[in-house]
Amino acid sequence: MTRVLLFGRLRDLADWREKVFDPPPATLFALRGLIAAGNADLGAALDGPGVQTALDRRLVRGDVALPKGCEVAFLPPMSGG
Amino acid sequence: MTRVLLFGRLRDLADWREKVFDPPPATLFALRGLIAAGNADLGAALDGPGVQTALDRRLVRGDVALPKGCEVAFLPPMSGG
Amino acid sequence: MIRVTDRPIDPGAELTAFCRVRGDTGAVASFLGLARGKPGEATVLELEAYGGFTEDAIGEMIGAAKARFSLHDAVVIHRVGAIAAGEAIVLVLTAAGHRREAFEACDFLMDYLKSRAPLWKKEHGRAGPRWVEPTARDLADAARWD
Amino acid sequence: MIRVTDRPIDPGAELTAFCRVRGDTGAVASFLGLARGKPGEATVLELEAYGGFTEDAIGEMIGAAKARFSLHDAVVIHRVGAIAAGEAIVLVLTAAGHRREAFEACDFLMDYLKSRAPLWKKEHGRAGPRWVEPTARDLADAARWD
Repeated sequence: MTRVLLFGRLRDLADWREKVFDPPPATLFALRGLIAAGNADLGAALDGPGVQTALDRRLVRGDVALPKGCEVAFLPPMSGG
Repeated sequence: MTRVLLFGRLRDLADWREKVFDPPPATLFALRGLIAAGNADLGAALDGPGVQTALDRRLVRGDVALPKGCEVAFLPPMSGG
Repeated sequence: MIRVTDRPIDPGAELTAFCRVRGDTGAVASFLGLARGKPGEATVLELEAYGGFTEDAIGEMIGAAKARFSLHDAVVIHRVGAIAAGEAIVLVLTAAGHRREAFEACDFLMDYLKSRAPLWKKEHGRAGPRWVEPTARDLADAARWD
Repeated sequence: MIRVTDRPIDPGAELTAFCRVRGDTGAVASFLGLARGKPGEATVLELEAYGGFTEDAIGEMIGAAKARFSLHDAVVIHRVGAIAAGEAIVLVLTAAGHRREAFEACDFLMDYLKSRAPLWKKEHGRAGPRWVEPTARDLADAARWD
Protein backbone atom coordinates (compact mmCIF):
# COMPACT_ATOMS: atom_id res chain seq x y z
CA MET A 1 0.00 0.00 0.00
CA THR A 2 1.00 3.61 -0.60
CA ARG A 3 -0.07 6.42 1.68
CA VAL A 4 -0.73 9.74 -0.04
CA LEU A 5 -0.95 13.12 1.73
CA LEU A 6 -2.24 16.40 0.35
CA PHE A 7 -1.58 19.87 1.75
CA GLY A 8 -2.92 23.39 1.35
CA ARG A 9 -5.21 24.06 -1.58
CA LEU A 10 -4.66 20.55 -2.98
CA ARG A 11 -6.55 19.16 0.00
CA ASP A 12 -9.50 21.50 -0.63
CA LEU A 13 -9.60 20.42 -4.28
CA ALA A 14 -9.53 16.74 -3.34
CA ASP A 15 -11.69 16.90 -0.27
CA TRP A 16 -9.38 14.38 1.33
CA ARG A 17 -6.20 14.89 3.24
CA GLU A 18 -4.90 11.35 3.33
CA LYS A 19 -5.64 8.31 1.21
CA VAL A 20 -4.24 4.80 0.97
CA PHE A 21 -3.70 3.24 -2.45
CA ASP A 22 -3.74 -0.54 -2.34
CA PRO A 23 -2.55 -2.25 -4.46
CA PRO A 24 0.29 0.27 -4.55
CA PRO A 25 1.17 1.91 -7.87
CA ALA A 26 4.69 1.05 -9.03
CA THR A 27 5.84 4.57 -9.83
CA LEU A 28 5.02 8.16 -8.99
CA PHE A 29 3.61 8.82 -12.45
CA ALA A 30 1.37 5.75 -12.15
CA LEU A 31 0.10 7.14 -8.85
CA ARG A 32 -0.55 10.54 -10.42
CA GLY A 33 -2.45 8.80 -13.23
CA LEU A 34 -4.67 7.07 -10.68
CA ILE A 35 -5.32 10.34 -8.88
CA ALA A 36 -6.10 12.20 -12.12
CA ALA A 37 -8.46 9.41 -13.21
CA GLY A 38 -10.45 9.89 -9.99
CA ASN A 39 -10.36 13.73 -10.02
CA ALA A 40 -9.24 15.56 -13.17
CA ASP A 41 -9.03 18.95 -11.41
CA LEU A 42 -6.76 17.53 -8.75
CA GLY A 43 -4.68 15.79 -11.41
CA ALA A 44 -4.20 19.10 -13.22
CA ALA A 45 -3.38 20.88 -9.94
CA LEU A 46 -0.62 18.34 -9.19
CA ASP A 47 0.99 19.41 -12.49
CA GLY A 48 0.63 23.10 -11.57
CA PRO A 49 3.50 25.54 -10.96
CA GLY A 50 5.35 25.20 -7.69
CA VAL A 51 3.84 21.89 -6.62
CA GLN A 52 6.54 19.67 -5.10
CA THR A 53 6.49 15.98 -4.29
CA ALA A 54 8.00 14.31 -1.25
CA LEU A 55 8.61 10.57 -1.16
CA ASP A 56 9.11 9.32 2.38
CA ARG A 57 9.66 12.95 3.43
CA ARG A 58 12.35 13.73 0.86
CA LEU A 59 11.72 15.90 -2.18
CA VAL A 60 11.85 14.04 -5.51
CA ARG A 61 11.64 15.22 -9.12
CA GLY A 62 10.27 13.48 -12.19
CA ASP A 63 9.16 9.88 -12.11
CA VAL A 64 10.51 7.57 -9.42
CA ALA A 65 9.77 4.03 -8.27
CA LEU A 66 7.56 3.83 -5.18
CA PRO A 67 8.90 1.43 -2.55
CA LYS A 68 6.50 -0.77 -0.58
CA GLY A 69 4.67 1.02 2.21
CA CYS A 70 5.95 4.42 1.16
CA GLU A 71 4.43 7.83 1.87
CA VAL A 72 3.93 10.33 -0.93
CA ALA A 73 3.08 13.96 -0.16
CA PHE A 74 2.05 16.61 -2.66
CA LEU A 75 3.08 20.08 -1.52
CA PRO A 76 1.62 23.21 -3.12
CA PRO A 77 3.61 26.48 -3.02
CA MET A 78 4.55 27.17 0.56
CA SER A 79 3.30 30.24 2.34
CA GLY A 80 5.23 30.25 5.61
CA GLY A 81 4.59 32.30 8.71
CA MET B 1 26.93 80.95 39.14
CA THR B 2 27.53 78.46 36.35
CA ARG B 3 27.27 74.73 36.86
CA VAL B 4 29.70 72.64 34.82
CA LEU B 5 29.36 68.89 34.19
CA LEU B 6 31.94 66.52 32.76
CA PHE B 7 31.30 63.09 31.30
CA GLY B 8 33.29 60.03 30.29
CA ARG B 9 37.06 60.36 30.08
CA LEU B 10 36.86 64.13 30.72
CA ARG B 11 35.71 63.38 34.23
CA ASP B 12 38.68 61.05 34.84
CA LEU B 13 41.07 63.74 33.59
CA ALA B 14 39.52 66.36 35.84
CA ASP B 15 38.87 64.21 38.87
CA TRP B 16 35.61 66.07 39.31
CA ARG B 17 32.23 65.44 37.77
CA GLU B 18 30.49 68.66 38.65
CA LYS B 19 31.79 72.09 39.59
CA VAL B 20 30.22 75.46 40.27
CA PHE B 21 31.91 78.60 38.90
CA ASP B 22 30.98 81.70 40.87
CA PRO B 23 31.27 84.47 39.77
CA PRO B 24 30.02 83.05 36.48
CA PRO B 25 32.13 83.54 33.35
CA ALA B 26 30.38 85.65 30.71
CA THR B 27 30.99 83.37 27.75
CA LEU B 28 31.77 79.74 26.98
CA PHE B 29 35.31 80.58 25.87
CA ALA B 30 35.88 82.46 29.12
CA LEU B 31 34.74 79.37 31.03
CA ARG B 32 37.06 77.16 28.99
CA GLY B 33 39.91 79.55 29.75
CA LEU B 34 39.25 79.23 33.48
CA ILE B 35 39.15 75.44 33.23
CA ALA B 36 42.38 75.31 31.20
CA ALA B 37 44.09 77.62 33.69
CA GLY B 38 43.24 75.15 36.48
CA ASN B 39 44.12 71.99 34.51
CA ALA B 40 45.98 72.28 31.21
CA ASP B 41 45.38 68.61 30.26
CA LEU B 42 41.66 69.03 30.74
CA GLY B 43 41.74 72.29 28.78
CA ALA B 44 43.44 70.50 25.89
CA ALA B 45 40.98 67.59 26.09
CA LEU B 46 38.03 69.99 25.78
CA ASP B 47 39.53 71.11 22.45
CA GLY B 48 39.97 67.47 21.35
CA PRO B 49 38.14 65.81 18.44
CA GLY B 50 34.53 64.88 18.96
CA VAL B 51 34.03 66.79 22.22
CA GLN B 52 30.64 68.53 22.18
CA THR B 53 29.25 71.20 24.47
CA ALA B 54 25.70 71.43 25.78
CA LEU B 55 24.37 74.66 27.23
CA ASP B 56 21.28 74.08 29.33
CA ARG B 57 20.99 70.64 27.67
CA ARG B 58 21.17 71.89 24.07
CA LEU B 59 24.24 71.43 21.90
CA VAL B 60 26.06 74.65 21.03
CA ARG B 61 29.02 75.41 18.76
CA GLY B 62 31.69 78.09 18.99
CA ASP B 63 31.59 80.81 21.63
CA VAL B 64 28.26 81.72 23.19
CA ALA B 65 27.13 83.95 26.04
CA LEU B 66 26.39 82.09 29.28
CA PRO B 67 23.09 83.12 30.90
CA LYS B 68 22.82 83.41 34.67
CA GLY B 69 22.48 80.09 36.48
CA CYS B 70 23.14 78.06 33.36
CA GLU B 71 24.44 74.50 33.10
CA VAL B 72 27.32 73.67 30.77
CA ALA B 73 28.17 70.05 29.97
CA PHE B 74 31.24 68.83 28.11
CA LEU B 75 30.53 65.60 26.24
CA PRO B 76 33.35 63.46 24.90
CA PRO B 77 32.69 61.13 21.93
CA MET B 78 29.70 58.99 22.77
CA SER B 79 29.97 55.26 23.02
CA GLY B 80 26.38 54.09 23.32
CA GLY B 81 25.15 50.64 24.30
CA MET C 1 16.14 24.47 17.81
CA ILE C 2 12.87 24.21 15.93
CA ARG C 3 9.44 23.75 17.50
CA VAL C 4 6.17 23.50 15.58
CA THR C 5 3.23 23.69 17.93
CA ASP C 6 -0.53 24.17 17.97
CA ARG C 7 -0.32 25.86 21.39
CA PRO C 8 -0.07 29.63 21.86
CA ILE C 9 3.47 31.02 21.83
CA ASP C 10 4.62 33.11 24.81
CA PRO C 11 7.31 35.36 23.24
CA GLY C 12 8.42 36.91 26.53
CA ALA C 13 8.95 33.57 28.23
CA GLU C 14 10.83 32.24 25.19
CA LEU C 15 13.11 35.28 25.11
CA THR C 16 13.80 34.96 28.82
CA ALA C 17 14.72 31.29 28.40
CA PHE C 18 16.87 32.04 25.34
CA CYS C 19 18.87 34.71 27.19
CA ARG C 20 19.84 32.43 30.04
CA VAL C 21 23.50 31.41 30.24
CA ARG C 22 25.09 33.45 27.46
CA GLY C 23 28.82 33.73 27.99
CA ASP C 24 30.29 35.42 24.96
CA THR C 25 26.99 36.47 23.36
CA GLY C 26 26.73 40.22 22.94
CA ALA C 27 23.65 40.32 20.73
CA VAL C 28 20.24 38.68 20.73
CA ALA C 29 17.83 39.59 17.93
CA SER C 30 14.25 38.45 17.75
CA PHE C 31 11.40 38.64 15.35
CA LEU C 32 7.79 37.97 16.20
CA GLY C 33 5.15 37.62 13.51
CA LEU C 34 1.59 38.30 14.67
CA ALA C 35 -1.73 37.53 13.01
CA ARG C 36 -2.94 40.97 11.97
CA GLY C 37 -6.44 42.04 12.86
CA LYS C 38 -8.39 43.78 10.13
CA PRO C 39 -10.77 46.48 11.36
CA GLY C 40 -14.32 45.16 11.64
CA GLU C 41 -13.32 41.69 10.57
CA ALA C 42 -12.88 38.53 12.63
CA THR C 43 -10.04 37.05 10.62
CA VAL C 44 -8.73 33.64 11.56
CA LEU C 45 -5.62 32.05 10.13
CA GLU C 46 -5.21 28.35 9.73
CA LEU C 47 -1.68 27.06 9.39
CA GLU C 48 -0.73 23.60 8.35
CA ALA C 49 2.60 21.79 8.59
CA TYR C 50 3.78 18.40 7.35
CA GLY C 51 4.79 16.80 10.64
CA GLY C 52 8.48 15.91 10.73
CA PHE C 53 9.16 17.13 7.19
CA THR C 54 8.48 20.75 8.18
CA GLU C 55 10.70 20.52 11.26
CA ASP C 56 13.50 18.93 9.23
CA ALA C 57 13.35 21.61 6.53
CA ILE C 58 13.33 24.50 9.02
CA GLY C 59 16.01 22.77 11.11
CA GLU C 60 18.22 22.62 8.04
CA MET C 61 17.81 26.37 7.48
CA ILE C 62 18.65 27.05 11.13
CA GLY C 63 21.85 25.06 10.61
CA ALA C 64 22.62 27.08 7.47
CA ALA C 65 21.99 30.35 9.33
CA LYS C 66 24.23 29.30 12.22
CA ALA C 67 27.11 28.57 9.86
CA ARG C 68 26.62 31.59 7.61
CA PHE C 69 26.30 34.16 10.39
CA SER C 70 28.53 32.52 13.05
CA LEU C 71 25.60 32.27 15.43
CA HIS C 72 25.96 31.05 18.97
CA ASP C 73 22.37 29.81 18.95
CA ALA C 74 19.08 30.12 17.10
CA VAL C 75 15.48 29.12 17.80
CA VAL C 76 12.40 29.04 15.58
CA ILE C 77 8.98 28.47 17.12
CA HIS C 78 6.11 28.21 14.67
CA ARG C 79 2.45 28.00 15.52
CA VAL C 80 0.10 25.82 13.46
CA GLY C 81 -3.65 25.24 13.59
CA ALA C 82 -6.20 28.02 14.05
CA ILE C 83 -4.68 31.38 15.00
CA ALA C 84 -6.78 34.37 16.05
CA ALA C 85 -5.93 38.01 15.26
CA GLY C 86 -3.29 39.35 17.63
CA GLU C 87 -1.80 35.94 18.36
CA ALA C 88 1.79 35.03 17.64
CA ILE C 89 2.45 32.98 14.49
CA VAL C 90 6.21 32.73 14.52
CA LEU C 91 9.10 33.66 16.78
CA VAL C 92 12.73 33.66 15.66
CA LEU C 93 15.56 34.20 18.14
CA THR C 94 19.24 34.51 17.23
CA ALA C 95 22.31 34.96 19.41
CA ALA C 96 25.70 36.11 18.16
CA GLY C 97 28.84 37.92 19.24
CA HIS C 98 27.80 41.16 17.58
CA ARG C 99 24.60 42.78 16.43
CA ARG C 100 25.07 42.65 12.65
CA GLU C 101 25.22 38.84 12.64
CA ALA C 102 22.26 38.47 14.99
CA PHE C 103 20.10 40.85 12.93
CA GLU C 104 21.00 39.38 9.57
CA ALA C 105 20.45 35.81 10.67
CA CYS C 106 17.02 36.71 12.06
CA ASP C 107 16.12 38.50 8.83
CA PHE C 108 17.42 35.58 6.74
CA LEU C 109 15.41 33.00 8.70
CA MET C 110 12.23 35.08 8.45
CA ASP C 111 12.63 35.55 4.70
CA TYR C 112 13.00 31.80 4.37
CA LEU C 113 10.02 31.08 6.62
CA LYS C 114 7.78 33.52 4.72
CA SER C 115 8.47 32.08 1.29
CA ARG C 116 10.03 28.64 1.31
CA ALA C 117 9.27 26.82 4.55
CA PRO C 118 6.84 23.90 4.19
CA LEU C 119 3.85 25.59 5.80
CA TRP C 120 0.48 26.36 4.27
CA LYS C 121 -1.63 29.24 5.41
CA LYS C 122 -5.35 29.70 4.90
CA GLU C 123 -7.01 32.99 5.73
CA HIS C 124 -10.64 32.90 6.82
CA GLY C 125 -11.72 36.48 6.21
CA ARG C 126 -14.87 38.32 5.28
CA ALA C 127 -14.48 37.26 1.64
CA GLY C 128 -14.37 33.58 2.62
CA PRO C 129 -11.36 31.28 2.96
CA ARG C 130 -8.32 31.61 0.73
CA TRP C 131 -4.88 30.01 0.65
CA VAL C 132 -2.13 32.58 1.07
CA GLU C 133 0.96 32.24 -1.12
CA PRO C 134 4.20 34.26 -0.87
CA THR C 135 3.90 37.82 -2.17
CA ALA C 136 6.26 39.22 -4.81
CA ARG C 137 7.98 41.07 -1.97
CA ASP C 138 8.40 37.86 0.03
CA LEU C 139 10.01 36.17 -2.98
CA ALA C 140 12.29 39.15 -3.64
CA ASP C 141 13.27 39.31 0.04
CA ALA C 142 14.19 35.63 0.06
CA ALA C 143 16.19 35.97 -3.18
CA ARG C 144 18.49 38.53 -1.49
CA TRP C 145 20.30 35.68 0.24
CA ASP C 146 20.76 33.37 -2.77
CA MET D 1 9.16 55.39 24.74
CA ILE D 2 12.62 55.77 26.21
CA ARG D 3 13.71 54.58 29.64
CA VAL D 4 17.20 54.99 31.09
CA THR D 5 17.56 52.97 34.25
CA ASP D 6 20.16 51.70 36.68
CA ARG D 7 18.02 48.64 37.45
CA PRO D 8 18.40 45.29 35.62
CA ILE D 9 16.35 44.97 32.42
CA ASP D 10 13.97 42.00 32.11
CA PRO D 11 13.79 41.54 28.31
CA GLY D 12 11.09 38.85 28.42
CA ALA D 13 8.74 40.93 30.57
CA GLU D 14 9.33 44.00 28.36
CA LEU D 15 8.57 42.02 25.20
CA THR D 16 5.40 40.61 26.76
CA ALA D 17 4.22 44.11 27.72
CA PHE D 18 5.11 45.49 24.28
CA CYS D 19 3.10 42.80 22.49
CA ARG D 20 -0.10 43.53 24.40
CA VAL D 21 -2.92 45.11 22.41
CA ARG D 22 -1.58 45.13 18.86
CA GLY D 23 -4.37 45.51 16.35
CA ASP D 24 -2.85 45.95 12.94
CA THR D 25 0.72 45.09 13.94
CA GLY D 26 2.09 42.12 12.04
CA ALA D 27 5.72 42.42 13.04
CA VAL D 28 7.65 43.00 16.26
CA ALA D 29 11.44 43.06 16.09
CA SER D 30 13.70 43.27 19.07
CA PHE D 31 17.36 43.64 19.78
CA LEU D 32 19.02 42.95 23.08
CA GLY D 33 22.61 43.96 23.75
CA LEU D 34 24.34 42.00 26.50
CA ALA D 35 27.55 42.69 28.38
CA ARG D 36 29.89 40.04 27.00
CA GLY D 37 31.83 37.89 29.37
CA LYS D 38 35.47 37.31 28.53
CA PRO D 39 36.82 33.91 29.50
CA GLY D 40 38.67 34.04 32.78
CA GLU D 41 37.99 37.72 33.24
CA ALA D 42 35.53 39.48 35.55
CA THR D 43 34.68 42.37 33.27
CA VAL D 44 32.37 45.05 34.52
CA LEU D 45 30.93 47.82 32.38
CA GLU D 46 30.09 51.21 33.73
CA LEU D 47 27.65 53.28 31.71
CA GLU D 48 26.94 56.91 32.22
CA ALA D 49 24.10 59.07 30.90
CA TYR D 50 23.41 62.80 31.13
CA GLY D 51 20.04 62.73 32.87
CA GLY D 52 17.31 64.29 30.75
CA PHE D 53 19.63 65.18 27.87
CA THR D 54 20.20 61.50 27.05
CA GLU D 55 16.49 60.67 27.17
CA ASP D 56 15.67 63.66 24.95
CA ALA D 57 18.29 62.72 22.36
CA ILE D 58 17.22 59.07 22.21
CA GLY D 59 13.56 60.08 22.23
CA GLU D 60 14.20 62.25 19.20
CA MET D 61 15.74 59.30 17.35
CA ILE D 62 12.76 57.12 18.27
CA GLY D 63 10.52 59.79 16.73
CA ALA D 64 12.68 59.84 13.60
CA ALA D 65 12.55 56.03 13.37
CA LYS D 66 8.77 55.99 13.77
CA ALA D 67 8.33 58.44 10.91
CA ARG D 68 10.95 56.93 8.62
CA PHE D 69 9.78 53.31 8.99
CA SER D 70 6.04 53.88 9.58
CA LEU D 71 6.29 52.24 12.98
CA HIS D 72 3.26 51.59 15.13
CA ASP D 73 5.40 51.81 18.26
CA ALA D 74 9.00 51.70 19.50
CA VAL D 75 10.68 51.34 22.87
CA VAL D 76 14.29 51.79 23.95
CA ILE D 77 15.37 50.72 27.43
CA HIS D 78 18.96 51.49 28.33
CA ARG D 79 20.77 50.41 31.43
CA VAL D 80 23.29 52.69 33.11
CA GLY D 81 25.57 52.26 36.11
CA ALA D 82 27.62 49.12 36.77
CA ILE D 83 26.71 46.18 34.53
CA ALA D 84 28.08 42.68 35.05
CA ALA D 85 28.91 40.23 32.25
CA GLY D 86 25.78 38.52 30.92
CA GLU D 87 23.47 41.37 31.94
CA ALA D 88 21.35 43.32 29.49
CA ILE D 89 22.66 46.73 28.44
CA VAL D 90 20.05 47.80 25.94
CA LEU D 91 16.73 46.57 24.60
CA VAL D 92 15.09 47.96 21.46
CA LEU D 93 11.55 46.94 20.46
CA THR D 94 9.80 47.98 17.25
CA ALA D 95 6.31 47.24 15.98
CA ALA D 96 5.17 47.68 12.38
CA GLY D 97 2.74 46.35 9.83
CA HIS D 98 5.35 44.25 8.10
CA ARG D 99 8.68 42.72 8.97
CA ARG D 100 11.01 44.81 6.78
CA GLU D 101 10.02 48.05 8.56
CA ALA D 102 10.26 46.49 12.02
CA PHE D 103 13.72 45.01 11.31
CA GLU D 104 15.15 48.13 9.70
CA ALA D 105 13.90 50.43 12.43
CA CYS D 106 15.44 48.20 15.10
CA ASP D 107 18.73 48.08 13.20
CA PHE D 108 18.66 51.88 12.68
CA LEU D 109 18.03 52.59 16.37
CA MET D 110 20.82 50.23 17.44
CA ASP D 111 23.31 51.80 15.02
CA TYR D 112 22.40 55.19 16.46
CA LEU D 113 22.67 53.98 20.05
CA LYS D 114 26.07 52.37 19.45
CA SER D 115 27.69 55.42 17.94
CA ARG D 116 25.85 58.66 18.56
CA ALA D 117 23.65 58.40 21.65
CA PRO D 118 24.87 60.45 24.63
CA LEU D 119 26.11 57.56 26.70
CA TRP D 120 29.64 56.90 27.91
CA LYS D 121 30.92 53.44 28.56
CA LYS D 122 33.88 52.43 30.69
CA GLU D 123 35.17 48.89 30.66
CA HIS D 124 36.82 47.59 33.80
CA GLY D 125 38.80 44.64 32.46
CA ARG D 126 41.99 42.81 33.30
CA ALA D 127 44.06 45.61 31.72
CA GLY D 128 42.44 48.22 33.94
CA PRO D 129 39.65 50.66 33.14
CA ARG D 130 39.26 52.21 29.69
CA TRP D 131 36.63 54.38 28.05
CA VAL D 132 35.09 52.66 25.05
CA GLU D 133 34.47 54.72 21.92
CA PRO D 134 32.58 53.66 18.77
CA THR D 135 34.53 51.26 16.57
CA ALA D 136 35.13 51.93 12.88
CA ARG D 137 32.41 49.38 12.20
CA ASP D 138 29.97 51.19 14.49
CA LEU D 139 30.62 54.46 12.67
CA ALA D 140 30.26 52.82 9.26
CA ASP D 141 27.04 51.09 10.34
CA ALA D 142 25.55 54.38 11.53
CA ALA D 143 26.57 56.16 8.31
CA ARG D 144 24.43 53.70 6.29
CA TRP D 145 21.33 55.68 7.31
CA ASP D 146 22.61 59.19 6.60
